[in-house]
Amino acid sequence: MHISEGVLSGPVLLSGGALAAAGTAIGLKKIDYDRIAQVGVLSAAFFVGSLIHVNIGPSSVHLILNGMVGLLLGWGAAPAILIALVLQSLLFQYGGITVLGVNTVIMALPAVICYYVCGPLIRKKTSIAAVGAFAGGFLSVFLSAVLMAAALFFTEKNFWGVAAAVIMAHLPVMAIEGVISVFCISFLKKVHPAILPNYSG
Amino acid sequence: MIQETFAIGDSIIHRLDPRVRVVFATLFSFLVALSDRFPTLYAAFGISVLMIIPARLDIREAGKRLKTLFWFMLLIWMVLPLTFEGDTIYRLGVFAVKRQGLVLCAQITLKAVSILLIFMALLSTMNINTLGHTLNRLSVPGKLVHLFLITYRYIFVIEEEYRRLRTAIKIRGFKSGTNLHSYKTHAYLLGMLFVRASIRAERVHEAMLCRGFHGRFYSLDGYKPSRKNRNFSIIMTAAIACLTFIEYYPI
Amino acid sequence: MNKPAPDRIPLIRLSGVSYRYPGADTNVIDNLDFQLYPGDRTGVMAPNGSGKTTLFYLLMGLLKPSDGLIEIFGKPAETEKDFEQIRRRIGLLFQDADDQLFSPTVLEDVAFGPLNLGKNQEEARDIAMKTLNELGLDGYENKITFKLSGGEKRLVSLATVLAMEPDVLLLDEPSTGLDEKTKARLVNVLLNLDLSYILISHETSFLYDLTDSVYTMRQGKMKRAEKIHVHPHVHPHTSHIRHHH
Amino acid sequence: MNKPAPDRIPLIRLSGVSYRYPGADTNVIDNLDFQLYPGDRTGVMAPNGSGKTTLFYLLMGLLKPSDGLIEIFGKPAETEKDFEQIRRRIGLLFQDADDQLFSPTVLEDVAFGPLNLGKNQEEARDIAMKTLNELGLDGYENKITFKLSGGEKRLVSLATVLAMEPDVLLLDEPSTGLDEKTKARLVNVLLNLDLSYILISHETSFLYDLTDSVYTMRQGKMKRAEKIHVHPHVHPHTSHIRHHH
Repeated sequence: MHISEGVLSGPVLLSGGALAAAGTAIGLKKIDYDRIAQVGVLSAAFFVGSLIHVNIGPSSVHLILNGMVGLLLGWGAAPAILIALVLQSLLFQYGGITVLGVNTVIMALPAVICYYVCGPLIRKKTSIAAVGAFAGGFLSVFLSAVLMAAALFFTEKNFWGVAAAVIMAHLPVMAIEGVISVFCISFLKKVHPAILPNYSG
Repeated sequence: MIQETFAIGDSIIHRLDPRVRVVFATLFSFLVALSDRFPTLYAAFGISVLMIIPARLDIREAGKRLKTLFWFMLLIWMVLPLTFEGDTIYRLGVFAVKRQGLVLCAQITLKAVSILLIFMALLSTMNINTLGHTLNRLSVPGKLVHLFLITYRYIFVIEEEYRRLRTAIKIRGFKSGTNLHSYKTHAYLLGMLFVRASIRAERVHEAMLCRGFHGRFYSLDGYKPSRKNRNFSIIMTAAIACLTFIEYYPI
Repeated sequence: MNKPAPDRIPLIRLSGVSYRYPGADTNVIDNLDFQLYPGDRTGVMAPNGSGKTTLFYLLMGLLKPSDGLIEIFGKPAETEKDFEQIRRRIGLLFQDADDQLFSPTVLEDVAFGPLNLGKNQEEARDIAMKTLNELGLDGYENKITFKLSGGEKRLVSLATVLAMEPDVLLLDEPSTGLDEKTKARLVNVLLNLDLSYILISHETSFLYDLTDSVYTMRQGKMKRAEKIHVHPHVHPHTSHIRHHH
Repeated sequence: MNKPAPDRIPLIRLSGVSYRYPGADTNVIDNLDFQLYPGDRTGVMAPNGSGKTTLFYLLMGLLKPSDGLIEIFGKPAETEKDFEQIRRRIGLLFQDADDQLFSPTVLEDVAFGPLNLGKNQEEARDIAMKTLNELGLDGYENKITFKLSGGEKRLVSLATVLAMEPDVLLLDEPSTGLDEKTKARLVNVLLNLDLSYILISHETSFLYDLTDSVYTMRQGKMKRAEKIHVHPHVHPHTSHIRHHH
């Protein structure tokens, strides 16, 4: 999920950039050096995962996965997402330099929120964990859509229609990400629970 | 398959110091993004189109990459002129086309295309690892650069793993559809990728330890300053100065 | 057993099939003719890089031949549609079981194929349990696939393939990395299957134990290995002097 | 060569070393005694799951023994500090080259070790170029790691290890997945090294070509394979009858 170049106003671009820099700095600080390989290789896995297309009806959407990134990497999500966006722009031309900050905030802030809100839930027993995982997938995309709408609205009041459409258009994606994240978290808890931060038992 | 199409080449741009390229691409992009006057935007558009020539980009490939932008542009051209508040310049039944909407669409299009073209010409023409080391020399933290390079390195390994798993589900008769079975299967593939990535990361970390890693990052890149870099810097500085002048001191 | 019989239709027939990877300058499969008849158990001995896995990928429609004709079950196999049907009846066992298994538990992995073939949950589960049972894997259904040993993973992979009740098996180096006990178990399972198969291996004794005829593959061509029989000897030696024949 | 000599200090000495993975109920390494003396080239033949990789991890301090004593270069090796010094002098070649080659380009990967040993950019680059040259990998320095073939990756991994100028090499299944040509090249490189090493492999001929003494490892214990010498023979046969000794 990203905003194109050329759309946003200067103040929005600059505050996005500043927020992203701060988040990335915190994230880097929280990754001590024996976690570098872990965060790096997992970021690569997220990058590949976000290329997966799933069907909805006759069309298909690609996964966003920022909720999963947050649940697995915590604050590390900020640098991980920044890096993924840079790689996307280099390899696929999704956006350039000026929107990098805003797009990082749009994706990473919800990821970190999910880590704090849903992270404790997914460590619980099955049914609560499932609710937490669904919320993680759903909420992260919802919040990203809201942030995206906000960036548009603060640029130009007349964008409110587009902003509302952004949120509406992502509703099915939210549901799918929720479902995917339920199955994915249950998979991880069964197969390799050590991958979840602060997981015990 | 993920490919760095533009990175291979031997144009004048390819041979420039990557630092110079990163700095000017960034300055140019922000200047364009923050400009609103049409003379500035036209000039910037012209400069970015001209930049493609010395970079010797494959035009067809460049066009393909602009296509991701095309659908977005089509959408705003269809929506903004109608939904904007402003002076109606044309009326078609219930639809009123507003001048301010059209102006904004034109601005967005010019900005977006210019920024993406300069990005392709100056940044996509370098290897990603070169970019990593360049950022490091431009004082981006070593930890971030190292993360960036590891991510980049393992994308290809993991994409291979993903493709083999895709093949495995395909030969067992899987067809993706809109149903729980499909979503579950995708989620499991994803989970498998994460688990394997995490376990691989442990081995990578061990391999780093075995080679004496103790938390410091080093870079090997070295570009010597040359006359070409100086000339390019002078040209780009002049271009940026002109654009700034046009934008902020209208005649 | 592998003699062409005019009244029998081969399960698989390759006529002049070639394959070249994009950008490569030689064919990895080169003008290959080959038939597999019902009941055939054919071995292929091939070094790495000889195109053996490519051969299996062509038979499963995962790669399309650059040239030549593939007929499977008596019909030309060309389009993705053709192969969708074929994949229901030919089972491919991957070289690396980790590439084949992706579900959290053994039961889910084995039931995956049957579910895709249109069985309901109940039926798929029954088939999976039955298949595990036949392979001596009772009690494995709730184990975490990822945590199994290499040998167990190989057997579970085989179960995932057999659960689809195929007519033909393609086995790509199934003995790699197995200890002697698991290998013996695998031999036992394969000998008791009532299936035609093509078995690729570089282990001579394994190949000769399990197949009726053996081909060698080199530079994209296959040759019947009628005269040469390579197999390991165990000799007692008292010294450490290297010893060659 | 591998006889204990009272006047020589072993490079590596294990005394009663055991290792048990957390949660497992048996020792994967069980009360193991082992010495490696300067000049020794020791082979270990071991099936998967026999603890061979664990053994190497213990020697590199990546795992800590549950019991017993490890002495390396004549000194007990216990703390992370001890092993930081040891890792400068023992090179481990990983089983999967993709784990070992974590830098985007070959030169950076090979120079990584020397840089961490405190060499400056210039020196590290020179060492890397020299090592690549010695392995016949001239012209590879600017290649992108992930684009290398399996065999090239293995050789570059070896270069990354040799660039640190180790006294001992630990080689974990270095021949896996290599074609005959690359394997021959690897054998040639290893034979010309003036290093002591422990080589784990399941390929008998590879092992006997490269080592002076061979151990087998089973259930966490190592046994000298002095009397048994397994190697393949090629016999001409005229029939297809299976043939066992």
